[in-house]
Amino acid sequence: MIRVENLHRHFGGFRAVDGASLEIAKGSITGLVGPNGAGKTTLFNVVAGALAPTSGRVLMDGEDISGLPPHELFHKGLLRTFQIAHEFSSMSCRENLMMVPGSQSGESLWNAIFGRGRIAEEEAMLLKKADEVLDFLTISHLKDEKAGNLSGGQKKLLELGRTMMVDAKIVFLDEVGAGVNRTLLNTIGDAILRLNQERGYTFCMIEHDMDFIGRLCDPVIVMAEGKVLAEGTVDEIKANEAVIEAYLGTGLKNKEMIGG
Amino acid sequence: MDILNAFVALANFVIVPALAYGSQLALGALGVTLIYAILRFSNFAHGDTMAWGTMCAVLATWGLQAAGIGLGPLPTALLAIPVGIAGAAVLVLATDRVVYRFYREQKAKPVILVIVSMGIMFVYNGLTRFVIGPDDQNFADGERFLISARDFKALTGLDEGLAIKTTQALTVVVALITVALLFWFLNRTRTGKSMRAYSDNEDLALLSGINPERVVTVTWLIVAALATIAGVLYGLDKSFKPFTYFQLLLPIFAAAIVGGIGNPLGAIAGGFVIAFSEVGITYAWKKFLTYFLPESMAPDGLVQLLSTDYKFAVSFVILVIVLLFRPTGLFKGQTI
Amino acid sequence: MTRTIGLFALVAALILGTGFLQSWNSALIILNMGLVSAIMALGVNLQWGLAGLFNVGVMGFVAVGGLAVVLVSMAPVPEAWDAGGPRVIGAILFGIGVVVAAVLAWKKLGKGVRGWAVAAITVAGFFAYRALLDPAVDAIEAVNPAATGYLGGLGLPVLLAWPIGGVMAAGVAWAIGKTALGLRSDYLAIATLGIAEIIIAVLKNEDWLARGVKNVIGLPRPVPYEIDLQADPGFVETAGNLGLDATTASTLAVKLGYSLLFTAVLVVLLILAQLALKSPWGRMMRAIRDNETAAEAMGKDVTRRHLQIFVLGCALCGMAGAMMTTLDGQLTPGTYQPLRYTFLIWVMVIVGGSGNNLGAVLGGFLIWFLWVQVEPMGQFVMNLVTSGMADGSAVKAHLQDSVQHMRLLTMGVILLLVLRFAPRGLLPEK
Amino acid sequence: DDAKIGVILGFTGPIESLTPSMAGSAELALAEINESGNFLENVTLVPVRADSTCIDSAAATAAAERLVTTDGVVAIMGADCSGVTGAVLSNVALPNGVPMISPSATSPALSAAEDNGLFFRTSPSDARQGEVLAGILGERGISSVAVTYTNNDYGKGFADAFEAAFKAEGGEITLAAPHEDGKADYSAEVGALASAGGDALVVLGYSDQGGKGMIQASLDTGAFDTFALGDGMYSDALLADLGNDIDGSFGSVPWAEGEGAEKFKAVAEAGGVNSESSYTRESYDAAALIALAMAKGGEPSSAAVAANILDVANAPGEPILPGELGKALEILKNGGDIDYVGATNVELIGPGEAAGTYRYYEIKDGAFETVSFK
Amino acid sequence: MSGETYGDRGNKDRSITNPAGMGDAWPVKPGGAAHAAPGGPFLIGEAMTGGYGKGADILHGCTIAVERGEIAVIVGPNGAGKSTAMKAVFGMLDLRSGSVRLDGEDITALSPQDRVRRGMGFVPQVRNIFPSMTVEENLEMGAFIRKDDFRDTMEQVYTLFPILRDKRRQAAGELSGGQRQQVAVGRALMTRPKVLMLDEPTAGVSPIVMDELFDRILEVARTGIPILMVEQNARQALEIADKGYVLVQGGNAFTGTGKDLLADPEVRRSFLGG
Ligand SMILES: Nc1ncnc2c1ncn2[C@@H]1O[C@H](COP(=O)(O)OP(=O)(O)OP(=O)(O)O)[C@@H](O)[C@H]1O
Ligand SMILES: Nc1ncnc2c1ncn2[C@@H]1O[C@H](COP(=O)(O)OP(=O)(O)OP(=O)(O)O)[C@@H](O)[C@H]1O
Ligand SMILES: [Mg+2]
Ligand SMILES: [Mg+2]
Repeated sequence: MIRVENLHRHFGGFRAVDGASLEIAKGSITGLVGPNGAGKTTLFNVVAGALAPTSGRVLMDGEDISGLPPHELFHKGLLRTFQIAHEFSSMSCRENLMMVPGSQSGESLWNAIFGRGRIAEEEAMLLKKADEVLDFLTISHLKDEKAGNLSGGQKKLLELGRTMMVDAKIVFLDEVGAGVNRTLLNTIGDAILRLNQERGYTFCMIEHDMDFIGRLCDPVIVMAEGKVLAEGTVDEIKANEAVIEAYLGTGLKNKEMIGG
Repeated sequence: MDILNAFVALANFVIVPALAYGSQLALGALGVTLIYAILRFSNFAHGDTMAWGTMCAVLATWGLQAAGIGLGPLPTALLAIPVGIAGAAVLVLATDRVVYRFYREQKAKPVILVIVSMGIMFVYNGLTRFVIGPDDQNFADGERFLISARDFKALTGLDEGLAIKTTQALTVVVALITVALLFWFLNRTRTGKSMRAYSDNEDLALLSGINPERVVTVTWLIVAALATIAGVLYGLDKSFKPFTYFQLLLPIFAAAIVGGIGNPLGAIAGGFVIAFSEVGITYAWKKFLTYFLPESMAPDGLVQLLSTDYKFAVSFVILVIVLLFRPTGLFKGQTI
Repeated sequence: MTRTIGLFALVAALILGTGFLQSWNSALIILNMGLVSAIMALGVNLQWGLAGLFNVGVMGFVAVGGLAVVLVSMAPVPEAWDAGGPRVIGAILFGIGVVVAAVLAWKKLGKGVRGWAVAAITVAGFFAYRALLDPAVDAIEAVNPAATGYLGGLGLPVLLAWPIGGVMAAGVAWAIGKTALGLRSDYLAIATLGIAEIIIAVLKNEDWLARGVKNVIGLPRPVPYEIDLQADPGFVETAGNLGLDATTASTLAVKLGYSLLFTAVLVVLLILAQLALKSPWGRMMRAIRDNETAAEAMGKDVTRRHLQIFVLGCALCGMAGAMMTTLDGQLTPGTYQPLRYTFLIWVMVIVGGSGNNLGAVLGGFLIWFLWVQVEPMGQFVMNLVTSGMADGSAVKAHLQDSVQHMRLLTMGVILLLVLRFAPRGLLPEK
Repeated sequence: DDAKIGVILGFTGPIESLTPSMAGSAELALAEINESGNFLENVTLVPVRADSTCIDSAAATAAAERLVTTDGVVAIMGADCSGVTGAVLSNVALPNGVPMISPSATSPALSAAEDNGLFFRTSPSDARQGEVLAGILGERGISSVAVTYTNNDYGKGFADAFEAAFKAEGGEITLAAPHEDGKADYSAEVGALASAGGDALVVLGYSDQGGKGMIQASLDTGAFDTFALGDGMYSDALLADLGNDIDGSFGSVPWAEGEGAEKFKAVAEAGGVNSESSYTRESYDAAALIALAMAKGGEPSSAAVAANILDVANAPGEPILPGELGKALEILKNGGDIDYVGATNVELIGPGEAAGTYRYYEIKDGAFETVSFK
Repeated sequence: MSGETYGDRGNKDRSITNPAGMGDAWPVKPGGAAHAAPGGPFLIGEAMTGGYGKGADILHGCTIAVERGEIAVIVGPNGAGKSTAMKAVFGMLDLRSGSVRLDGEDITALSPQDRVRRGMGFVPQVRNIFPSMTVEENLEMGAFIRKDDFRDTMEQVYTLFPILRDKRRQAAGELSGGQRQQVAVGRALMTRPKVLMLDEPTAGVSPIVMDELFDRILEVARTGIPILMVEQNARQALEIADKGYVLVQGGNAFTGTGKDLLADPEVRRSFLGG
């Protein structure tokens, strides 16, 4: 589905992504883990068009998409969420969802003023869909709430909901779990699994919570210092010496101190 | 000899004036940049703050002159600067108490402060004129020239003269000292560092025991000092007239931004960029080339890239070009 | 809603009050410029309230609209055209060609050479352009400089100048937007500030275009002249029947004519703006304003949309500029000052309530009313203050002398008060 | 009864420093009339000030509209800058039939403006002065000059006229560069002018504005030491500030050949107005003319002013100087004829503008010294 | 919401405004004084009610406390008001009712600066470093209120977090997420606090750094400094906690020892993810 070939992205002299190559299979939920500063988010940004690659290529279904702006990638079915939630804070949750579909005829200024009839039809359909999605995410009671007033986890749900408004092919999730309550995270995990199974979405997700990764992802790719360090199933990764040393660690050293 | 003449002419008409003008802009831009970095908005009232501070200094200068106190060859106004600074400080601190603090406490977004500063600009505008009137005021005294064009010619025997005014030299020297002091203050002193901390992260500054109101007060004091120094030096070099100070605002903003707004070094660099582009691009090279080239190749026309009508336009075009290539200004990166 | 109606009623009352207390002519003149200001504020509000674009170059676009009036409605000057018209047109076309060539070179050529290539093209092109243009300009400006000295206009009806003013401003905005909206850290504000100055510099110094600082006066009107009305027996009779003398009736009639025209334009624009705001297009624009990065990731072409709304807003300013110049009856480039034509419009938008079209319109009326009326207000306050003082005291004399400066001061104080008590503006966005 | 006279000048804005003295002079004249006791029976002239802003046509129009329709002024002394003057004329004065006399709008274009006989000015159109100044240069044998003018209709129109006249005499203009008033720095202009060269710098600007800045910068850099000055540059403040540095410079200024100017100076000083500020003389004359025309017409009405201005301003009749307004009123009362000379040797020609006699002066030992009258 | 009242319109124009580093705390107005209130835990925020600015209340009578030498952990769903409660204890929020007591004194009316002077240290959840200042300057800022020589404290911090010594001249904003958290904790330690408050110190850090941080926190706690901590990695956190609070919608839902909470099936299901 997505193929990243020898990708580089440098900031000044610093090589945030330093020759990473990886592949995301269609229909998979691929995990992307690695130490802080490994270049995961940067890699996402390059693939999703927010940053231009310094060198290297990104292919989507065999087509070179490197350097395309995000809005064009969206129309190709590539969606992403953000490490820090990017809601449209002064708009209601419903509006947050309804604005998502591209090529709405009402987005042309001409139609907006002179084509009110057709727009009304489209809007009715969008509204229905948005309400369905809100239901699915268990936040339908918040549909008229301004998105800026949601709690952190709810914002993340909303982000996920946006990907459901259109038929995405592949969704990139950047740390949906960080700072999210574990119970809520389980709900999000369920949603991801359902999207994957029922709608055939492909996912690629960055995450530090190995339990969460373990529940959802296969395969898992480990990055370190801008390169791919290892790749495999969760269990393979957990057993990989290099990964343990760079990323997983061996647990608390001061265990004996617990309890005073 | 001719080559010397050529360069003296260039120095006289481009380099020296642009250096002085650049320093004046730089001093103004320093104030704008400081407010931008620490209080987070572009202060449209800065030109009028300069006018107010200068006005206080002018009044004090007259008093000193009347009392017969002077500095010999240096302008008496230098002695009056502290009075001007005090006057400006009182004004800006009072404004802060009455106006800005309210918005700070309400967590108003910076853009509201921008519009508020426009309101303040109107008020200062009226206040200054109310006290001293709208007229041109002359308060310069002391030795006008370090070296005049005539003396220079006599001294060197060249055809071209080079004039350096006391105020020009003073402006450049003061600007450099001021920026060095400011740099030292911000990077080395505890208060300076607390100001940078506040600019970096307001809430964390609070958590470190830094009193934000104190930071704000110190900022306004420095801004009042910078505005007054800039205003007095400008007024000595040219003349004091409230309306001109308002007009100065535009090139000052341009200087602050082209240098990288929020960065004191940028303010200095920006001032010189704007000044040199205004003076340099529209310079008619005829005289220079006539000296420089053999007689047969002497130019007929003025060899002027653009007429001086467009000098201000040129500086803005340069600004946009700089920003196209260096999106955060010449000195990018950290503010302050 | 009641707040909206209440505040508009207040403005209406202020204007009517002017009519009763001062004169109906004054009231109408405030109304007319209020209408024009409202359109400018509407344009700025589109950009700022809807898209978060900080355009500080309103003055430039207003001036371009004013230029359109001259170019459209003044009679052509045949001698000037003979002297150098075609050559000027040719030079301008050549200039545009040079810019296009430079842009193309930048886009097409490789990294190493393109900087030099563009520099070479622009420098050579610039000198060639000047060589083409200058003689023609000299020739044109030499044609009776005191009265003409310019090419004149097309001699078309002046009403045509309004839409054309909008289109011209839009064209300029497009060129600026293409450059400035591409700046990475978003330096639109300073770029527009500068471009506005450049536009004014061109208007002031290119005499062949619109007489520069020598001004073009006596622009045609879309309404009759007062003296013609005064000379028209039918009109005088009608006025008499209404109990008015011919002079007053004619001045009122003319101003009413403008009011009707301006109101028609404002109403149409306001309806269009409201329709657009309350559509998926408006929703998309608000989303872009709230969070560009996310909107971009949701498939919205942020740069293009920014350009679109920037051009639209500027077009409104241009149209308003054309209307204003028509109302003034003259184009005076020297009078364009940022304080009046940029900052004051901003004050209108913020005080009215950014993001709310009705708010911007309200702000336009209210601030314009204040801008005109703070002068008598300041005088009134000063008289009040000084009334207790002894005649001939130095303080009193000084205060009386300063009365004119109370105007700006009063304006500033009112602005600060409004922002203090209605910080999101009088009619905030919902 | 009060008869109100509008005084509409740019009290705020770019020429805010000139306008207080201008208004003061005009009000002096009105006060003189009122005090004389010879004016129309029971009529007191009351000045009403309004702000033209100099630059904002719309605001100026609104202010003028208020003067005319609310305050009911019968005539307007103003406006000042040519732009707003044109706007006030066509939008307010003309429709309402209110005459206006501008003391300072000198743009030649205003001569051609539609005015229905309502617009007058006490300052001559710059077209005339251009010729005068060119003539002076010719007299002095200066054949190559650089020109700088304030970038407005006054400066530009003046420069155009001067250039045409000077070239016609065979002179060479190396460069004509405008300067903007109230701007921060003039090094660029001076640099360009110096490079262009010339025996003198012709400065057509304002003495307390860019004009002074240009001279100052030229002196400082040694670019020029002789200046030919237009009327806007004539002021004591210039002498006070630049002292002996501009000795040998010279210029022209609209002036009465007789004691008019001296008289005005005395009157102004007694009244506490700075007589040397630009356009104070013209302002005084403008206000005086309005009052005298009213007296001549016998009623405080717009029509009376409009109809009689040319009559009182021009010969035949008894010449009237500043300070002699009472005398003039008396003559008029007795059915006599007057020829108002005033501070600027008023002579209204053509469509009602000053013909302008000019004083050719030279600066010697830090003082203006008359060379001749033109 | 309060932030909306004075909101800009999504403007990002850097030539006009500078949003970087803007705070969103609503600190207690300076000027209040502390008074004695003996007894009770070392630090307690009791029955706190309040919200941001003029906005609705976020906290509804919430109580959190920590004793000398203990680690107290606060867990709860997103938006429950955990961070808000921490800020309230630190005086960065105007309380409508309730009180905060430290070491036998009622400090409710004190400004945050004064609380720092009384020995409270706080590491916020987000924006907890000075990004453009170097690591060393960050630490110096931590010692801003100290008049004595703080070099040995800095030495201790460097010993605790050795990586910071290597990066001392680097701007803190250039560090990776985990390193930033270490700077943040180090800065708080520089005040030599009598009590340390940490808001989600491990969010977004890799497992290895998380373990490292927990280790350090244990070490600090065992030097006698009480620690009040918010955590979403609740199971690990509760394991090392002496006391646990579950906050829901601004109020206390469950309170107990760390072990109690871990053992409570209701708590596990609703808040710890089963
Ligand atoms: N705009 C930038 N300028 C300079 N350096 C950057 C920039 N963005 C990222 N970096 C650096 O690139 C490196 C990789 O950053 P990135 O955000 O991709 O890490 P990450 O793997 O997502 O880490 P984390 O797990 O903490 O989110 C970091 O060291 C960071 O400091
Ligand atoms: N600066 C602020 N201004 C106004 N409201 C705020 C502010 N910060 C947070 N809130 C609101 O307060 C409520 C509680 O937020 P808080 O940050 O305390 O939650 P939390 O329990 O820390 O959640 P999380 O686990 O996501 O960090 C939320 O509804 C949030 O929207
Ligand atoms: Mg990341
Ligand atoms: Mg939190």
